[in-house]
Amino acid sequence: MVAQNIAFGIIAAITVAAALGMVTTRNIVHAALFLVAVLGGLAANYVLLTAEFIATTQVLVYIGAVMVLFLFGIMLTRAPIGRIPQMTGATWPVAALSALALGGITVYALIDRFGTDSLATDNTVFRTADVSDSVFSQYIIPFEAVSVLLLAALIGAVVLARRD
Amino acid sequence: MDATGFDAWALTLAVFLPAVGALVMMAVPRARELELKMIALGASLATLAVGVYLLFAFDYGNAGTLQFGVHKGWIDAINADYILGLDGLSLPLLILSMVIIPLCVIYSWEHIPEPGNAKAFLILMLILASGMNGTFVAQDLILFFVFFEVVLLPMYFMIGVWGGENRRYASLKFFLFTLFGSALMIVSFVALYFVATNDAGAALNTFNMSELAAAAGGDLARGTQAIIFAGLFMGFGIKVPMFPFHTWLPDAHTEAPTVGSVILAAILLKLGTYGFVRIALPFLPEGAAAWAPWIGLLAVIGIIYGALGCLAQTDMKRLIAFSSVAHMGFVMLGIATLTPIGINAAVFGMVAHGIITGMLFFLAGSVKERYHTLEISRLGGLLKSAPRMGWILAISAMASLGLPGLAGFWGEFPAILSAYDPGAGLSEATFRTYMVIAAVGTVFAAGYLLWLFQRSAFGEPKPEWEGHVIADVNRYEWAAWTPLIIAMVLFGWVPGLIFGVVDDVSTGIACSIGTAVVGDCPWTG
Amino acid sequence: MLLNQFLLLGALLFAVGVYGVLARRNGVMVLMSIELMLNAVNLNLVAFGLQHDVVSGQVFALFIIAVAAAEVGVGLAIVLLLYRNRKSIAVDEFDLMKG
Amino acid sequence: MDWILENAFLIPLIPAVSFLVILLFGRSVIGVERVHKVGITAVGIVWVLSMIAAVSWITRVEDSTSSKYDDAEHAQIAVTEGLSASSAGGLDGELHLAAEDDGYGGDGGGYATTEPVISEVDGWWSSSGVDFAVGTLVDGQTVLLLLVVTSISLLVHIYSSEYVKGDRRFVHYYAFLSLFTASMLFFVMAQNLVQMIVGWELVGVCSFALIGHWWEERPNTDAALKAFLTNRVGDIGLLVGVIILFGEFQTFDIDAINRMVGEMGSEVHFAMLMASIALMAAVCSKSGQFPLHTWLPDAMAGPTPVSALIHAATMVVAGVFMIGRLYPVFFEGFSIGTSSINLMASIGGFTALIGAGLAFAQWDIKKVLAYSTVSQLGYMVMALGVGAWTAAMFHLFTHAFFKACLFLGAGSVSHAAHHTFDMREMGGLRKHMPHTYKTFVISTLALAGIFPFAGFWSKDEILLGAFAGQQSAYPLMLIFGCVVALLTAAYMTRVIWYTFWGEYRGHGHPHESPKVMTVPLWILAVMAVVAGAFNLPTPVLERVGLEGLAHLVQTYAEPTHYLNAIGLSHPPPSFWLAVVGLMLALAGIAITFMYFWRNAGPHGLTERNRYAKAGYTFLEQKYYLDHLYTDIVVGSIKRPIARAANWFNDNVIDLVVNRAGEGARDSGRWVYRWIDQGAIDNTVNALGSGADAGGQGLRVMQTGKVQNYGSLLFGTAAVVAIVFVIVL
Repeated sequence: MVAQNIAFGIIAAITVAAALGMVTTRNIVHAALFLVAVLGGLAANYVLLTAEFIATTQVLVYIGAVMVLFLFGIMLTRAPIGRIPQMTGATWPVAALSALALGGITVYALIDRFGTDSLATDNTVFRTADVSDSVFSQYIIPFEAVSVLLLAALIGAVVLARRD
Repeated sequence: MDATGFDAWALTLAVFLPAVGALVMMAVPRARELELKMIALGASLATLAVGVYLLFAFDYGNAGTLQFGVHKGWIDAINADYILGLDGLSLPLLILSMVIIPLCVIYSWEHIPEPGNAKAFLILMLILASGMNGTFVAQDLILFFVFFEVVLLPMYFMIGVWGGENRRYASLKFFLFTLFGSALMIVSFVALYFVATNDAGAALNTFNMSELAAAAGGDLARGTQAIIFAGLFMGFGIKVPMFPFHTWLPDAHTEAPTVGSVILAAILLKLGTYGFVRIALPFLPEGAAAWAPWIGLLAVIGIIYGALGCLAQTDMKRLIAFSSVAHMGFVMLGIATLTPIGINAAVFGMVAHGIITGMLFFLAGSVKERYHTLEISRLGGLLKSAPRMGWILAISAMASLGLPGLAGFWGEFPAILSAYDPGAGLSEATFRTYMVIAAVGTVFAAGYLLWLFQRSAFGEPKPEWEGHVIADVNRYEWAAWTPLIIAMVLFGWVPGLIFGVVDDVSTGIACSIGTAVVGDCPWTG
Repeated sequence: MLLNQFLLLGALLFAVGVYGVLARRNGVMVLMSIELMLNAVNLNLVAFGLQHDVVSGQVFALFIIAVAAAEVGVGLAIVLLLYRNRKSIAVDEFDLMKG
Repeated sequence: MDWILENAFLIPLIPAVSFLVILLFGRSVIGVERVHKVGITAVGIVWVLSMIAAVSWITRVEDSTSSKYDDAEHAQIAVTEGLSASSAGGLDGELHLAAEDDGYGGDGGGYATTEPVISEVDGWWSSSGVDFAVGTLVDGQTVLLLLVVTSISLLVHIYSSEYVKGDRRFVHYYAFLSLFTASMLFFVMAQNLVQMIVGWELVGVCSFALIGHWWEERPNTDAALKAFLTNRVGDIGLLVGVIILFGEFQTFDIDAINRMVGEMGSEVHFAMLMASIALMAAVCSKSGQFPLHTWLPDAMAGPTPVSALIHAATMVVAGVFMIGRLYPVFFEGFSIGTSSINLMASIGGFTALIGAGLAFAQWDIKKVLAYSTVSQLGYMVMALGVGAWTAAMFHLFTHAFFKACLFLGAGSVSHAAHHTFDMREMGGLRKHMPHTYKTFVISTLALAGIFPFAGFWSKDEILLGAFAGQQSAYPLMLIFGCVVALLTAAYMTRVIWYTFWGEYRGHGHPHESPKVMTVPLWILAVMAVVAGAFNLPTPVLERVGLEGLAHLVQTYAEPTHYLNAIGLSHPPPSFWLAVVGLMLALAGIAITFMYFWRNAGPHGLTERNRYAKAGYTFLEQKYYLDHLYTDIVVGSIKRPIARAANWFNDNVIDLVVNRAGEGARDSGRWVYRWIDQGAIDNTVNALGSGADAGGQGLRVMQTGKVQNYGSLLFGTAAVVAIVFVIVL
């Protein structure tokens, strides 16, 4: 358990730091790389939470596909690769205030409600098969909906990005 | 006591007939304008017919209880039910809404504002009608909230698409302001769900409005009530609009198309005051008593401030819009006194303001159509170029400034009267001060309205209009306006038509507040 | 391990994401921040799934990943379109909502 | 006989219907040239009804008096000694008078009272289950006003058919005359205070419409606006006063309130004081009392018959009527019975004085009359202030006739002299228009208070009231009254001189007005002579053996059922006071004449001789008139009083009124620009952005930028969450 806690500590620290880096860096490519770090950290967290399939998916979809998409986006919009002085808008104090307030109240509420509740340890470990069973039985309709959504998004993206 | 037969369907029909009309219209191609208009008119008139039925079938002896009740399951997960009901408080406002919509359809017959598209315009109007009717008869908080919000979007589009030059700004301002208020309001609703108790202290966990009203706050502490009330206050106060949340109103009114302004002034603003009377006051008596002096203060500030704002305007429509702030101040003052007479005055004021200001906005629209400007300094001699319109403006202005014998008086005078002797242990000194200030406000009202009338209607027409044909009132306008003018005079001379219907409800509300706050109800007469 | 450690991490990431959405001028960056927020939610779902011993948490995390992918696709397409039309993707230069 | 008293609602209803008929069908069905017939018919019917009502009322008073006397032995009502049905007619005047005095001053209920006829319908409006009725209250005071209003209105309707003939808005003119008549009648028979407010405001709006009748010209509309707004200012007082009364008694019923004040007396003194002060503000505006009188002279912008009807005879006495109607309230509030000076009497007296002073400074004949009206209204208010209820109502009654006659006479003059009202463009008209001249002189004598014209009797009663009215006298008011009596006679003589004497200074050939105008003039002139007979003091009639006809107004118009309760008393007539009053009036005329005579000079002697032939040899010397007038008459009267009053009027009150209007507009602009568009809008807008508030000020929120809205959204969410989590 201790090992897990230490691992979590390290992972969490990296994740939060990377997240902060992502929203503060002035270099857009760096931001993308920071996002990779955050997503990776989260994948590691999923492993800690015994959700290996999600962790795998996270790595495959996010780090593999979405990040590539982002980098393409950065490239296609000819964003300057180096430091951009005005990456942050003039209204950042308001944004920071909103985010702080929101974060603060969430943290307060969580501590207030869950305090030091331990994570249940004697639970079933759901394997990939369990997940797939669930998806294709209980959640078949949402699954189909997501499929259609993906299709729609695909078509939409093509339509939007098409030159004409 | 659920109704049976047609009665069980009457309110549902009243709410959804316009929506059905809108659905039918969607299926009709855009080019067939006449058919579209006929459908819209038919749907709104059918709704009005239901309203007339309700007027006759309503049991006036029992105006204090909900009638034509419907109670069906809706969203079980959150205990939200489909509950409709009609009592003496809802009835006048529902009928007002039902009357205004067909008039707006008739007025729009040849006045579809730029950029045209009668189909979309009328569909939005019908959706608005559904939302407004629903708000006035919903007896479940979630249902109320849904209807309350349904109204928002059509009006947003109406202003944003068919509005004046600055329409995007105005529509967005309107939208954001109201949404902001709604957010706080729904929070308060949910809070009510969780914390409202009955007298024994057991949690109610219900959105049923009549149960919450019956509990009258239960054993909730004054502080808690005040906080929940604050949320409702913001939600409804912005809609009213109360000073200082009124800044969306002049913009929205100025930019909105004529019919949009009419609906906005005549009915939408009433959703806020209705909410106060229907929800905020009876559910949270202690909260109401705690807030009442402040509501009263904001109300009288609104009265004077709105009037001063009017005096500064150079645009006719904006002036009328500002006058709404002042008039709704009288309504809110009546509500703030927590007395039956004050609440009666408030409801009368709502109806009267709906009729009168609706009429004034119609006039402003027609003036704009003829002169292509609303700059008061460029108008003049309306009595000469379009005498009938000038006289209608005169009657409306007189009604608006609270001339006895026309409807406006009965919203103002009893409201001022009620402030002499406020209920629920409120400070007499404070409210008597408000009373005098409000009375001074009537002078201002006369000032700006007569000033408007003098500049726009008296005198010779300005030379720049020489050679222009300024048409007098046409038949569509007559059709749309005559009922309003008749209503102004009728309610001015027979105020009992509204007071008699509302009285039971308002006495009940004031009594439950009095009982909850000071343990005494002096109005059991 | 505590339940809260994951939840708090999620909360922090979400707040950071909110900040990013509100403060960053670059359209791509805004989309990235949205990803961050979605991931924070995912973490919560998985953690709660474990706590309550149900598989639904993981299933919904999957759905969210899928939806997020779709959202990124469309979002980037929009950003690309904007860039083509305006030669800039600084979101605070767009005031389309004002018209 | 009581049918009309119980169905009095018909009386205002008929002109109201006439209003609608004229307005809706006047142009199309009836035809423009015939609308006046509708109006005249309607008012004629109403006049007949009013006469019937008056007869019914008198019968009723007689019946109730005699029945009380009959029942005296059976009922416990203590009838004053010597009064019984059999012997009442045979009593001599002295005893009769003494009996009255005892009755009024004493135990209350000792003298027979007549209940008013109240017909009401419940459920006009209601609150917390209490129904507020609508209905009519007919008593002597109502009947008196019914007679005045319908008579003057009828004559003005007839007169106008010629005077306003061919006007650009003949139909509207008659429509509003009808509406005004209806409103005024509605007002005088209001059963409750709310109805009173309704009538009060409706006559105001008719006044507005008729002052602004020729609304193409800016000054007319300005005057109309001024009138309406000034009245609105007073209406604050009316609203507040009515509300205080309602708050105190929980009813709007006028009769009930009056009774309750009588019963509760000093218990409610403070509330009544507050209510009286508030209501006085309303009286000041409606009845043109200082300092809200300035609208009345401006109101002369309306057609002259309107001035006669509304701004001389009827509407402007609404304030006086209202005081009379709620007299117990004022009596208690201002302690009229026991003080020797109070707010009402002071306002009335002062107004009478400055009004009379101002009348000297005018060249416009209508404005002279307007200020004269202000002055006479002040007289009435002063009379009420000193406790002389009957005197005030009596003066209201007589004044209506001779002042209407004067105004219609002025209209006739203007009709002849090419629509001018400037006295400098008149002169010498007495030969061209003999009827107008004679009636004008008769009315002037009545107004001046010369024996035996109507004004003499009513003015004398007012002075008597101030001299020996209640428990205490009002010496200051007596002095005011005497001075005003002198001034009134003087300025009216001046008007006569300028208008009818000297030589014609206008254009064209003046001519007498047609019969349709002069007949009403003569009727009014006759009334100006005989109206005084309606309330002759007993000693006068005693000498001719007609003492049964004494004090008719007092006997039949006084609402004894509550005036008794407050202990109002009637002073015995004083011969010497009457003589002093008459002497003062004669002196006023004499002084004015003297100045003309003394300054007879060598110029234009032949011309003057022409006038001399008419018998007024001392009135010549038109050449130096203005000069002399300014130097001597004005030197002694106008400079100290009129000039000061005029200056005060123009520079203080008007300025205050104007500045108040401007100030309101300026502050409106300021508030709008800086607070509304500046502070509030900005604050709201700034919420959406937090920055950028400097340069772009107003346009911060309207950036249309997604992120700003996002900030707002998330910020709100955070606030909501905080409320949810922490507070609840």
